Amino acid sequence: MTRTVNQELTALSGNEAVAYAFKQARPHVASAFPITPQTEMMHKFADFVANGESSAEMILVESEHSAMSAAVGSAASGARTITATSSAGFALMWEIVYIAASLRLPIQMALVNRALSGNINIHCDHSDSMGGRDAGWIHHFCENAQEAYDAGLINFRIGEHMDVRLPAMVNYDGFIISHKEDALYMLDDEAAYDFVGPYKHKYTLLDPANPVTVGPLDLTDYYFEHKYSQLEAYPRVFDVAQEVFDEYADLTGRRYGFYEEYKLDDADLVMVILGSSAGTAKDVVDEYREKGVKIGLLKLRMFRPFPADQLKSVLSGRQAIAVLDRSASFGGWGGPVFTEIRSALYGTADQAPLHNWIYGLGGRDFELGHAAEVIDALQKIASGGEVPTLNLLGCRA
Amino acid sequence: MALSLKEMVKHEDLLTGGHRACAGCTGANILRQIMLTAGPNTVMGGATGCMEVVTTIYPYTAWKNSFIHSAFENVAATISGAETAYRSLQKHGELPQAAADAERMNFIAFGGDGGTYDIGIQALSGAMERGHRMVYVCYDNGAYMNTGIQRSSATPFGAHTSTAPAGSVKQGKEQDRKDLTEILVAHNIPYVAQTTPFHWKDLATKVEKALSCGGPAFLNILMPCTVGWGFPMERGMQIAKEAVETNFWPLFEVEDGVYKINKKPKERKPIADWMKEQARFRHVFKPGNESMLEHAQQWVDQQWDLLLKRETMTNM
Amino acid sequence: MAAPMVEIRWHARGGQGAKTAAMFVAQAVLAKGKYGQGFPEYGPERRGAPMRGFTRIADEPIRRHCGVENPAIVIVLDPTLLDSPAAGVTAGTDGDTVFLVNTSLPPAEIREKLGVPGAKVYTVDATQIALDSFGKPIPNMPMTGALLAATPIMELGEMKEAMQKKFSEKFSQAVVDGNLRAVEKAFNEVVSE
Amino acid sequence: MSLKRAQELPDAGIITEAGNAVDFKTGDWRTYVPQFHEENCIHCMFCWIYCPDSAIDVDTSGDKPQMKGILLDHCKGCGICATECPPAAKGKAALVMVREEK
Repeated sequence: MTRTVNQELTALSGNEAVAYAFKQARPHVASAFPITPQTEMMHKFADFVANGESSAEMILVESEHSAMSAAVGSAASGARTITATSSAGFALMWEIVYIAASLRLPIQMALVNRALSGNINIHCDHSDSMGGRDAGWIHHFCENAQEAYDAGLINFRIGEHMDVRLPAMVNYDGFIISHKEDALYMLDDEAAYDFVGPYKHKYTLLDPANPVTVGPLDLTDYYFEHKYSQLEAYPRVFDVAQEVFDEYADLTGRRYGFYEEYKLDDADLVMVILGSSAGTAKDVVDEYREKGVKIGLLKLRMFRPFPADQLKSVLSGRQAIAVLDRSASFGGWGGPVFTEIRSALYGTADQAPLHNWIYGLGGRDFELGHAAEVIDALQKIASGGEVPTLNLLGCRA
Repeated sequence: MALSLKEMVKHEDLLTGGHRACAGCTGANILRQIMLTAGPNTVMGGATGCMEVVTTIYPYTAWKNSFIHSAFENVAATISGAETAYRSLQKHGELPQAAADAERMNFIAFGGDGGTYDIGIQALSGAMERGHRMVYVCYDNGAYMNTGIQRSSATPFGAHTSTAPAGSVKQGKEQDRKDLTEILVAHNIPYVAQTTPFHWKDLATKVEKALSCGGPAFLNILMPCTVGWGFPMERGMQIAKEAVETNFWPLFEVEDGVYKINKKPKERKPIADWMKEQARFRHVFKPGNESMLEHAQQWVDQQWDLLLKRETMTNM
Repeated sequence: MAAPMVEIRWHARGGQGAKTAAMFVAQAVLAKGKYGQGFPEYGPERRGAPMRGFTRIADEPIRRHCGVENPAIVIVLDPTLLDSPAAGVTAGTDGDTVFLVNTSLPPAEIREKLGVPGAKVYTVDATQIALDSFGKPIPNMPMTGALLAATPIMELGEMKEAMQKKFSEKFSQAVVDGNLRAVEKAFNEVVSE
Repeated sequence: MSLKRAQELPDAGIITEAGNAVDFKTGDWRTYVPQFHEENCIHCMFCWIYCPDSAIDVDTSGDKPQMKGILLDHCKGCGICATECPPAAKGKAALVMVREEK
């Protein structure tokens, strides 16, 4: 059933859009520490609190480590809890990022993607998110402010679902999305909250009638079993997320999935990419389509849990596949998206050659020409030409 | 406030037996005493350390009230999150019934000197400055006992530890202790105090004052460690008593910036009396190390004089 | 058929409001049912340093997120930037690029200064207009008025309405009125030859 | 205690049975055990307040609490109770540490 909701086209930066989504979910507690380019998200959220548009209590901590720690304390106390960070801030949180997931606390975080030092760089790449990819959070990547806003709302529903109970992050590219004024549709506050729904906790520190011990010493006899039950939660994310995506599509007309297929049906050549660069690449795909090149694009939206089974079928039967990574795995064999996809496709009968391009580190612009360069290489691979498996894109080397 | 043992004994023991602390652990007793005063409407947070470990070995918990541990350096931040959640849920009318009915919910964070003086000081300082209604309790046993008696910034001068051992060239810890209590006083929070488990009445009074001061409070509680300090396991409370009698660990409190020394020994015992009971100071008494003992005494005297001056100054 | 996307590059010094203007225009065009993107180029530079902002306007949702390489319109908020090689005012431009410069000089002189023979050049003394209208030498809003003369992305009235909406929350009506006057004045006074 | 399977456990390693450590017996850690000499006891409750293991059995039903003895399930035999027993100072100890025969 399609419901009609007020949706007005408006222009906001990605940070503002996510602040709206977070506000509309009516969190009880927000904890944060400033770091570029996340900062303006919390500025906007703090404005909401200062103006009475949000009744959240803010914890303005002295570090990101404490931001995540306070979020853990808050969420374990049965409060809907949000936070946000970028880059080094995420790295400083890292220890507690694992704990939040292990304790099954559905904290919501905006991770405004920025390169990790050193040298220090404030611009976008995905090394922060990718560094924490095994910590147990849901990683939702966004192409633009619209997707960041939508994912900001959707993540509450997925993460807080009783079958899931996992923290979730909305990833959007630092500056490129976070600071760009962009057109998007938003739900009105009421419709957004109706969609997200009230927070339900599974246990809380704040019930003296039912006291709990959270985070005990867990040794060789039980730790593994607890990890088992955590591992069990991730496949369930797909079912829950699909339901939520469908409901959101009914509500807004915007349909999401674990990935987006762009001109992929008959594509021989495929570019796999995530984040804002996907939009830029689509313009180039169109240009090549006009020239008759059967190129398509797969934009990965959910990197954790990784939709391996789904990708296996959608990427089969192609002639050549390019995987673009906006982060490097130092000493590893290819970027994290590449190794993940290659591993997912291993053993499929008609697996196309997979090549990796590392691009955009430290905010290096992903230009239209870079996408063209990749498509040219794919054509070469498909016609039997030699192209290295691992490549850098847009680097003077 | 129940200040007689006759009354206190009627309170429920919220830290049960069956925890895995060492025989003679004064730390477990400190937590037990705190909970006798705090009562069941308490959210307790523990920093990684001996007391967190021994009270919550899965699938057992010695806590009858709610307890959370997440990491080593962050207990102050974690409990500040719980306290904020409480305020928010209360404001929104969404507290569980038992919490809504409670006259007061208490928020207590505890850590050893490792988790407090050292790795946890940033989160502690932040939480105190933000003004959460919470009590931070440091059980100070003067070394990282949980990981094997490594030196901390709370380790007294001269003490042998596994990372600052007494050897043929070096003679234990070469620095004096950090004065954490004073650092907390500098946060201008409503209540800061030092006590020991031997002084049960003093401890209970201070816990209640800390819980009811309406803002952040800090308690530094000396915790003689039979293993780390090297004294017989039945002697823990006596060692705590003598720490006060020698002025190594004065009992005092600072209420809204005003100092009050709760016990002024009539005759000040030499620090050597206290040190010689503990194996960690054994080498200090060897010939040739006389100057160490002298320094230890000087330091205690100097600290005590400073405390007296602070008391005078803030009561003028 | 949809009109081609318009890409605008703004040149200014930090503090002159190019970021605000670039983002404002992107927002204002929504009223016309168009899509806009507005973004500054972020760097460590602070007040006074040359900086650039970008605006994209299109009839369809804008997907690309790369920098603007070949602007259709270059707007210069500070005439001293014309002489600054670091500012790169003519970078990526071609014969079709339109220049809109805040200056008291006539277009012909600016064209010569820029070394862009044949290019369409508009000039307006936006700083003076700003001083006259609201007493501060902030040329960004007058330049958005002048922009409408250089490219018909929307009507002047529509822009004024958008401006009223955007700035009335943050600023007093007197300040907003001053800016509205400046926008109108710049729109009327901008010259191309 | 037999070890449970993953599916039988609450999520996230949460312990929902508050205070269940009481089921864990630490009494067998002892070498010495406090022997209670009731005739010397003044029921001052010092042993109770100082015990690290909540192992002093007290009857609080009456007007004045009565020391009843040692809870041997948890007593680790540290001897703090005997050390802090005030009558001991007068040579009439209510608690005396003795070697435990097991």
